[in-house]
Amino acid sequence: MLGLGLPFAVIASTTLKRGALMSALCCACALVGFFLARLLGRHVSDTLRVLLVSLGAVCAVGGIVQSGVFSRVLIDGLGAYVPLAAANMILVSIAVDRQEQPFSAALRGVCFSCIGFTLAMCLLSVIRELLSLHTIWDRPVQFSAVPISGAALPCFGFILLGFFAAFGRTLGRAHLRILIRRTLRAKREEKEEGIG
Amino acid sequence: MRETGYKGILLEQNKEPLLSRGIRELERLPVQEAFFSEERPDPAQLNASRLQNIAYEAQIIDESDGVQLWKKLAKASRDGALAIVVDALDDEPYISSQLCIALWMDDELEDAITIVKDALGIERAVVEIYRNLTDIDIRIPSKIGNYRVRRVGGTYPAELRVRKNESKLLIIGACALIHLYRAVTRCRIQTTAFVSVAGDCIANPANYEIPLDCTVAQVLSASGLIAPPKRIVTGGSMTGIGVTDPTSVRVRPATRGILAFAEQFDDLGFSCIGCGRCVDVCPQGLSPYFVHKLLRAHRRGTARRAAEGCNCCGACSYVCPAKLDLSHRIYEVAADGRRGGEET
Amino acid sequence: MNDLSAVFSALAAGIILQNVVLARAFFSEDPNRFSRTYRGTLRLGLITAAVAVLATVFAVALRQLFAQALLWAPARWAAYFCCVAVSFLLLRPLFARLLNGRHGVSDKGLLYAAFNGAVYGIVLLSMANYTSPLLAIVYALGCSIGLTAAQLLIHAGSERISLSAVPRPFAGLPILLIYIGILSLAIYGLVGHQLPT
Amino acid sequence: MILNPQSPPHIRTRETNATLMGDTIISLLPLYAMATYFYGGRALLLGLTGLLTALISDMACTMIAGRVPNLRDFSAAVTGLILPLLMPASIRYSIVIVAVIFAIVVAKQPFGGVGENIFNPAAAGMAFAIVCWPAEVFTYPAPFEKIPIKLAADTAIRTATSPAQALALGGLPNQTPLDLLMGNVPGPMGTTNILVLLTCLLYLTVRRTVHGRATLAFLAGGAAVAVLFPRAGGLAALYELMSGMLLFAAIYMLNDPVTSPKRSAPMLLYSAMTGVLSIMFRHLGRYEESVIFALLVMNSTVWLLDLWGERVARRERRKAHGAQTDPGLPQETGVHVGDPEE
Repeated sequence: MLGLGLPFAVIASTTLKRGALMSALCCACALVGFFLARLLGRHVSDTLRVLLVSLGAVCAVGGIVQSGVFSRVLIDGLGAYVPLAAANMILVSIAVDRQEQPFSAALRGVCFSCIGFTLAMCLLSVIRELLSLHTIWDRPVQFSAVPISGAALPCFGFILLGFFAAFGRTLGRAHLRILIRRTLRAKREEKEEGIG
Repeated sequence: MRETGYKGILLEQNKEPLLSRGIRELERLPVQEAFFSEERPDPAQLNASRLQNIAYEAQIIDESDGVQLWKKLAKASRDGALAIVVDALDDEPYISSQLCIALWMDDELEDAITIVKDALGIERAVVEIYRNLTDIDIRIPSKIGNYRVRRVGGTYPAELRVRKNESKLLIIGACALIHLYRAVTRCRIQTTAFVSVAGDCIANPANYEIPLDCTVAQVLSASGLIAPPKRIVTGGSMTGIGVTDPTSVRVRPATRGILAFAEQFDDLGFSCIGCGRCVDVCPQGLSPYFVHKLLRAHRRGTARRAAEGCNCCGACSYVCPAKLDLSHRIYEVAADGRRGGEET
Repeated sequence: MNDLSAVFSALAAGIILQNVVLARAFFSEDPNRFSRTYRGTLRLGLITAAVAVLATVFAVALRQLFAQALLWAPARWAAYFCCVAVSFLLLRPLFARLLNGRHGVSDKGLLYAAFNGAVYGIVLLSMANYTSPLLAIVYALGCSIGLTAAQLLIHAGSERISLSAVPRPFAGLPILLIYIGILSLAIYGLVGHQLPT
Repeated sequence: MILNPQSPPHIRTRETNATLMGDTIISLLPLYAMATYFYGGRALLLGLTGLLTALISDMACTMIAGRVPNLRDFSAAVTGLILPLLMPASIRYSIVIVAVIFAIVVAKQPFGGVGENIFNPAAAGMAFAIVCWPAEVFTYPAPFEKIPIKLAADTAIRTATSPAQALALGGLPNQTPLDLLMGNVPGPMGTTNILVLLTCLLYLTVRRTVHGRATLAFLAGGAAVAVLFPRAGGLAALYELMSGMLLFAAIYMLNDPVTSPKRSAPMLLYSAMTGVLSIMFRHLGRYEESVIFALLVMNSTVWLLDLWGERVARRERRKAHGAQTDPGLPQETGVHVGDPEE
């Protein structure tokens, strides 16, 4: 659930297509930034590293957009949010903050962050698209309730994200509780066996 | 717009059945008199040190602040007090023993004031009595003997508002003056306290003269209970102390009242809705709401600063519609802050 | 007169619309981590504004110079980004003197606050929305003021939230997101413009 | 006999939260009566829908949070009753339900429930409804139009232009001010009866549930803008103040104890600013009614205003009895609640 607080992505991802595009761009940027940061290593100061990593990510996004992997219409619809997906502090911190770890562990961390982020964005954009337009991936869906046009607004995205985060936290805590209980029981049984 | 203007609350005084009769004695708790000397001094010949001596011998304690009377007299003669203020304010509901003395024992009170005045050589004397809109039918004289009565109106708490520069005033409670009068004229030691016994459990609410050291339970049973009390209070209804075991709490010289209520405050489970009434009434211009919020978030440091100056009058707790225990907690924090301030 | 009103409307649009509606104001998971006092927040906001305006000036200059160049369209994002980076580096010594160590603002906090997606977004939007150089700069100024105001409001909100008994799953980021959501709903309703996306 | 320990004071007012909220509910009843008089039983049914939704969702949220629902707490009922009054009588039930759920589940309970919410729940719910379904929310039936309880797709309801809409279109309403006073105009079903509203305000002020002066400051702020920048000549300012949900919001939502400043000076500033904003954005904004949004925006500044009030009070307190205060603490630190030293 890392990287949930990404306002630009939230604002832009009103439909599943856009959400997927945004998360793809963000993931690409995070990976590019990560490799760049690794490459730079300890040779430059912290500030400069952040600047260079962001610049690299922006260039990468520019390249991806120019390469024509994604449809032009979609990119233009997102407008200014495309470069913003590359240059924001959360992606940079995902990329830069793993300097101390060994390479493989750091890469795994970055990948998990990206996957979590993509999942969250997709879930968010599916719900918003379903509520506001009654479509998923531009295909109409039979849905009896009234369309809530406000779901396309950024504010709704934030609120939804807030509830997601709370829900995620509850799940995480429940999981933790189960783990703790299991460990405790295992310990107790061990002790009893020892006594027996 | 001023944010710290004096506000306070207008309280239903509930003094009526107590004030329509004079000070009485309980039949089952007779007063035992005791004397410290056989020879009676001549009231006209008293000087300051002799008066202090008498007050010391008679073990008189001022009921308005719990200080020994001789110390107050000594301080006044040392500082050269300008005026005597007889404290008969009684701004808390139910409590009326000082007022009762001012109304029913006015001759003795007048003589007592004269004695103190002559002995210390103080020019002026005034009797302060509190009254507000809710008890207009109590007739308060404009003079007690030769001494002017100053009527203090307005809201509770009145004490703070009228006492601006205490250092040049000699403030004596009316009950202590009566005890002093008895000591001077009959060499009597203070063996009693004037206590208002009231509340909705009491059969005969009145101001009683009660021997010291009897327990609250004795007083209550002697004055007659019409219902088993759920809450018993010694002291004023706003600032008094709740009694948990009435058989172990005893009447002290500074005990002003014993109140017994049949009704228990239930915890209604309300939380603060921020109505701001506590802010409206706080006489010190504090914001109990703010302090409450800070305290609940465990920010004691900031709360201490926000609570400084609390005098625990209880007005905020009184008005709180959520029935939160504000004044107690805020006073605690403020006292904490004062201690911290002294240390540094 | 017309120009003046255009300038003012650009300023107002910048202040209100582009910031709080889009909630550009929070650019990290915890705005509180940059500064813990109102004065510090205000100062950081001013710094952000300075960087944004200076970067817009550079960007406008770049656009005037190279708008006809062949590679301008694909390279413009990177170019604008360089503007932000350069203006941040230029102004950094000044900021460091202004609040280093004080108001609980660390060096990293300064970096994250003065150089971030919000500033970059301001530059991008003012470039995209206005062709006139003056209007673009004024718009950036408006955006920065709005950003500072929004930061203050969000700081106040998070402080107020920290004093109330928020249910545990919501404590911290989720409740702040909901707060920002409702706030941006309110401002959106107040201004009521169609959202540029 | 051992009694429970009690801390002073030992007497309390009879008033409780329930009394406060109950007063508000009582004063809402005449508005429902008037709405029923104008639009028939559907108005009552809408109110009932709102009330039930609010109570059920509030209770559900409280239980999910692991607390015991307090049956004496009427605040959810107030929210549920206020919201339908802001809507036209011909609104669909589902919109009322969604708005109430938004109010309780998003704007109130996540912040901690009663007394902790930053935004007025009713205002938030209404804002959501306006943003999502502006057409439905701002289409008003003509007064005395009997609206069937259940709306079919082909039910034709005679609609009319409300004074606020007329003003938004740049003209003057074709009703006389007397009509507006009596409530005989199209509009949100509970907010058109100016006379009844003023009576409710009087009742609530006498019961000290609301501060009448805050409402007055609101109206003064609004009137100032309306007079300085009239949208349509002569009586426009008067119409501005009497149209739409302005007065209703100024009584029931502005004075919401939870979300308004506590001291009097910040309260007056808050009210006046809300008035100014709501009239100003009637002119500039997209919707004909902006008081709801103005209120929400101002709600977010309440904490700043409160801090400012505390700071002023503290300075005055120190001036008044300077000797009692301890000199060891710098004055400035009193304001920053989030001091790092904590």
